[in-house]
Amino acid sequence: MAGVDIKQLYKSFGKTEVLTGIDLSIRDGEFVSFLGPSGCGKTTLLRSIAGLEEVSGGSVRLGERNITQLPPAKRDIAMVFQNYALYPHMNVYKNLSFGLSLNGVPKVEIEERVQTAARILQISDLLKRRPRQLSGGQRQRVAIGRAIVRDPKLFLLDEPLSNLDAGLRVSMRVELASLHRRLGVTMIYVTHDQVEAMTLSSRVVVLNKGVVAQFGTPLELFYAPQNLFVAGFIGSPKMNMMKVNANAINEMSIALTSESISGSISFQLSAPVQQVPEQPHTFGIRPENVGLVEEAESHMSGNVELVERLGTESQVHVRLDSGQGLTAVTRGTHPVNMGDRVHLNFPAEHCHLFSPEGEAYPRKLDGETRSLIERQETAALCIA
Amino acid sequence: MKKRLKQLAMVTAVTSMALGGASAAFAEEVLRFATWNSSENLAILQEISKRFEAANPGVKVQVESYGDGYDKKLIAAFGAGNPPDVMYMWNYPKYYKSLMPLDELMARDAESMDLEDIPAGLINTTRIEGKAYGIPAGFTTHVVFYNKDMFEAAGVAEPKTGWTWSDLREKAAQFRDEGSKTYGFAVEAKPDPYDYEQFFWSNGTRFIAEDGSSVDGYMNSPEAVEVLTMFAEMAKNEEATVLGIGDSTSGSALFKGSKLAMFQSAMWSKGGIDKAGINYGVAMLPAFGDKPVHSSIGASAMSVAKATKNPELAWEFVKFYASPEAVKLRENDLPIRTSVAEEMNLTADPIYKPFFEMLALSDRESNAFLKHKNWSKIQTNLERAIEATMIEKGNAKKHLDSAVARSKRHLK
Amino acid sequence: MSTLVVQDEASEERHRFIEKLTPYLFISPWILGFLFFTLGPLIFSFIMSFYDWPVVGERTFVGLQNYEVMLTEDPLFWDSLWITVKFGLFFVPFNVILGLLLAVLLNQKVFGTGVFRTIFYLPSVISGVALVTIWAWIYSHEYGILNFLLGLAGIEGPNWLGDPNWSLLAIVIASLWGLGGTMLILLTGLQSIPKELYEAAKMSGVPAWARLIYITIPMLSPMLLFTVITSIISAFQQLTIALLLTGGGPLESTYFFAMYIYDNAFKYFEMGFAAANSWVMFLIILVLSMLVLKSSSAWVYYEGEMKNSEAADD
Amino acid sequence: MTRALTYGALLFLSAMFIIPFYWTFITAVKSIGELYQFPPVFWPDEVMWDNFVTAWFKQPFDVYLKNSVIVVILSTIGQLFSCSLVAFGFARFKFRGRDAIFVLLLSTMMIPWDVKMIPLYMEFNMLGWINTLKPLIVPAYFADAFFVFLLRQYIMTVPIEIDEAARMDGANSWQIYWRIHLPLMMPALVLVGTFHFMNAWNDYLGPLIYLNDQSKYTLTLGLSMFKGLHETDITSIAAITVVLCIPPLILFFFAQRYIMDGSIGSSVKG
Repeated sequence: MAGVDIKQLYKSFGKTEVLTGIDLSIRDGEFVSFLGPSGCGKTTLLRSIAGLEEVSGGSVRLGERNITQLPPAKRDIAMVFQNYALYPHMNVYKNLSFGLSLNGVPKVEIEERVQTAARILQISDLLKRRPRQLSGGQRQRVAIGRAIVRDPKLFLLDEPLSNLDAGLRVSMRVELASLHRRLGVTMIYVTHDQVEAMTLSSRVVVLNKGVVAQFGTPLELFYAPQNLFVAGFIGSPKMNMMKVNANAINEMSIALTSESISGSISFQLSAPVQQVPEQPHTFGIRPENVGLVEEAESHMSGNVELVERLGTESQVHVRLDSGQGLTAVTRGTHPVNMGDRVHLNFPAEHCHLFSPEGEAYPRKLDGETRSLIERQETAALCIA
Repeated sequence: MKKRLKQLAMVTAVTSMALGGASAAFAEEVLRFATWNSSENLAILQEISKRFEAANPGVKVQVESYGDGYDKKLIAAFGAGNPPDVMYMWNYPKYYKSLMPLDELMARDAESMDLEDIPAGLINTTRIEGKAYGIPAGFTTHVVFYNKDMFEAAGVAEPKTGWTWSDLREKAAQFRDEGSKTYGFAVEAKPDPYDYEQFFWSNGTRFIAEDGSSVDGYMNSPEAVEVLTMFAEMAKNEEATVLGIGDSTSGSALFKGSKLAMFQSAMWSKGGIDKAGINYGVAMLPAFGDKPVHSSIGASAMSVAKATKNPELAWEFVKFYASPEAVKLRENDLPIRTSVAEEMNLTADPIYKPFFEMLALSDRESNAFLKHKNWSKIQTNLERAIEATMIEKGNAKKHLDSAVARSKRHLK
Repeated sequence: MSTLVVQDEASEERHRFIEKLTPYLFISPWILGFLFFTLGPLIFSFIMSFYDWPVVGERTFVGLQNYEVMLTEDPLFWDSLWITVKFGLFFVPFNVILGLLLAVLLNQKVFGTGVFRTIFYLPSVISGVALVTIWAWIYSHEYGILNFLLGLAGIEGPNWLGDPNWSLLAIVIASLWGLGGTMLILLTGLQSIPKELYEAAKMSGVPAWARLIYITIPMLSPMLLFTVITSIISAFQQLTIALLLTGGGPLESTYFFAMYIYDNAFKYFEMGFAAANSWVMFLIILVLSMLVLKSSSAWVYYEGEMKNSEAADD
Repeated sequence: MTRALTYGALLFLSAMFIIPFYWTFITAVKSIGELYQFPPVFWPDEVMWDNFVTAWFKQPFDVYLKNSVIVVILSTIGQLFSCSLVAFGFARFKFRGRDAIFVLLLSTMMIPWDVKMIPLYMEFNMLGWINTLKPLIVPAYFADAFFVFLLRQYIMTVPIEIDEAARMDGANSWQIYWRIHLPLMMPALVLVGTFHFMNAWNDYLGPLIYLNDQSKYTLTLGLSMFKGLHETDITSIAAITVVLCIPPLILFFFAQRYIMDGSIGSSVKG
């Protein structure tokens, strides 16, 4: 087992730069997800770690070893492919044992390792079957089993659940998590599904256009996104954003004003800020934090365009007077209706503020949230 | 793979040793002899070669039969400088530069060979620019085979010596029966021009001027037009079926199937007709009115490659093929030696006699392909004209004129 | 397994060198074969094409004359080229489409498909000479079985091989008879299409023709590309059937370009001229195939294509 | 309904494809008399089985058979091995000049044989290979473009992840070829083997040009010997043709089952 250290990793295909200077340090035993939209470079990054792509620059270390130039097989890494890539002409046993036999592992040991892996994955009764005789979920297990038998230092999983139906996906998610706990090996998991990333990982790498947008625990990403991209990408429904003017009140708070905000919002910082530039800033607030209030208490008003009732909560889509759209989440039984005029309040403690460059100002979190994030952080460290 | 190649070489060697190559391995001299003959004819050649081997100990004759692929094989062999020592030959204009002129040797051995016994007309078929490049081993002239049973059944008088094309047409018309698809005669839409020229000769014209300078006025002369028109009319009036367009069935197949009362061909058809058990007679070619009739002579001649390593042996072999002993064995063509023909009583045999009678009449002309180096291309245009005339059943003049026009650029 | 020694620089170097060399090692059989058995003859024939090169006798350098005569003087060049193009326009689509239909038909789990497959492959097993003899009998104007059968239906059949209007079609049909090979190639391709695709489509009510167009053809496209290109090549090299069946006639209506080359080489013994012909043919097929190949990126779908930047992420 | 239609179509087409074979067969067993009957007889009164024996012994066909078998087997092995290697090289590697070389490879399919004939003959002559079976066997070990193209297309339908998985499993390129792709392309290989078998078995031009001595002749050459310049021995041609068809047909009947064996060729996802 070992951690992964990536330094200044570059990868380009011809003139297209896919990875531009990735720095990452993944701790031993951690479960890390690479999350991002299509084309962000997450699969390329994974394949670069696997050795399936030759990198254009930078280095990858696994534990003590610099593996940047090693062929895939020598890296001590196993990978589970999105389409499983099982060998169609071999039965499950052969699929599992192929790598071992190539590496000259004695027959007895192969048998033992295959049986162990099969037991863990509950596929012992499938060993004689060919891949085409297996269901999707079973193939998935075999693919994982093929990785397990090799007892690698690092597991790479490339969207392994995307070919399964919704129900199976949830149960496999649980199994993957328990597998990770059981094996205790470092795992890197590529996905575009934030729920998978948030539930499985101790930490998540959010990638955007070939750079790391943020690397942190799931709650950190949610409550303290470091930039506009992460703020917009994490969370569903998406965070509401609008342009505001920012004026420093003192070192620890900033007043947010705009033509459409009645009064101002006092944004609380968790660390002192020297200077606030004059350009327009971006103000963000998650839909679940928008309050529906009396006109007198409100920052903005608008008309309800659509109410989506989901049971425990309702998503209210509001067209603000400024013309901008905004989403608020209320309790499920809130009587608001389409066409109603509503008045909205943005509690200062839930506001996010981003500089003109899109960087987040460190916001002051309430104690409960802060301790939760810290606890997750500690848990992630503990794994190591 | 290397090992495999070695094994392969072994297998090949063993096979060749085991299968008739054995004598080759020990013989001092191997003479390669190429022929287009196959089946029975090939068997005859092999028999003659065996006798030659017997007469010349230490010599092995390798008879190479290429059948239909004769020209392809010869071209590859000559092109790469690896020709057989002795070969069947007819296309002298194309090959003569790589063949050995034989006049001096013939002069030297004239007596022992008894050259007088071989008709000059036969040797002339091998002459280019005055030099002879081959010795005939067998020959044939052209005749008309007729089905005696059919003639009798239809009550038609059998052909007589000195008959004409109008006699033939008159007879042929009486055999036509649509129901049983029977015809009196067959005309070729795609004849071999080599053989077809006999009709031009018999009607007093030829394909190309004697000196090879022009085809205009020859190929499209009124006499030529007359020949083509006649055949076209025969087709039109159903006196004859047309071979070579649309119907793959050969004349000999039809004749053997008793669908054809008369069939113009040569020695090469005789064997098959015999086998099919047809009761047939042979007549000379009919004449065009009172003009003298003339036949093409097809000779299988033997030539020696210039590049042969053993010219003397090759010449011996050629001579052997022209010897009475060998000539007698060749039952599928006609003996080149008058003495043999007489000895075998062929000149009196009613089946063979017409062939010799045709030979006697056919020494005035020589074939067009000996007269111009581009003849094979000019010939294509002629073939086209004949075919077009037979398809349209007329318009001979137009097509022949067009053939002449198209041939201009080859005559330069 | 998990105890790997850290590699030193030198062995890394060596490894990278071997990596670079590996592909060339894999293709080396062909490269060597090309050098030994193709390149030499090719260069030789190219040189030949600038000579008056009779099989026997003197060879004289004539520069571009062979090409000049071919392109400007000899009407047969353009005629035969046009006939070949006409033939290809019929042959290529029919060969591919019928081959595909047969393959689809025989890909079903119907009783006796093995026998049927063998039957359809039968003509491909019979050697050329016999095949042509058979077709000659089928097409025979008066004695042929085709016209006999047409006669039963009250149709007076044409003189297939004797009528210049029908002869080319007759050759096309006879050539299509050998589509067993195409069928087989496509059958192999069909085998590699996942059954689930069809099952899914069936469940969502996609009709059979749509399954053919939207699943079979795209999934089969690499094999279709192959058959299109090889059909073009065989259309241009079409010789045996016409040579033995019609000899190029009647009236040169089936005088293919390959026969033109053949005649120049084996009838007229003009090897230099034939070499020039061949080079022209070579270039024509090359350009055509390149066009098809270039267009293929638009319609051929490779499951196993190398991943590159566009495909790397999703 | 559709099933009946399918069967109907298959039966009709089968008739079209089987007639020639039937015709060849009855031609082979007809007596001379019936051979030339018009209209042709569809079933001879007397089946002359003897014709097969007669034709076979008219020439040393046992020798020809031996030669044909040597050529066909050795060259098929060569073709399968070399073509699969080369195809794998083109399908699974990116290397400098790959596309250009591949185009070159394709273009070699387009060279008319007429032009190559004489130079090749000269080359084999220089090597001393004329009148041996080598010109018919050795080139097969250097990969035919047609088959390379065919196999490459086939390999390219296999997802690249399979290779990558094997690479992660520790397989080198040779092992990926030998242990993964060779078994996976088995149906296509059988196809190539079948095609090449037919080609080599029915090849006429090659043997004609390169072989001189009858003891080296192959079956097709023997077959063509029945066709002379003026006369053709139809019965013997038909008889030998029928005999010649049998080995490839048997081979094919078994091969096609293998080609159709979906358990091997099936894709990865499927």
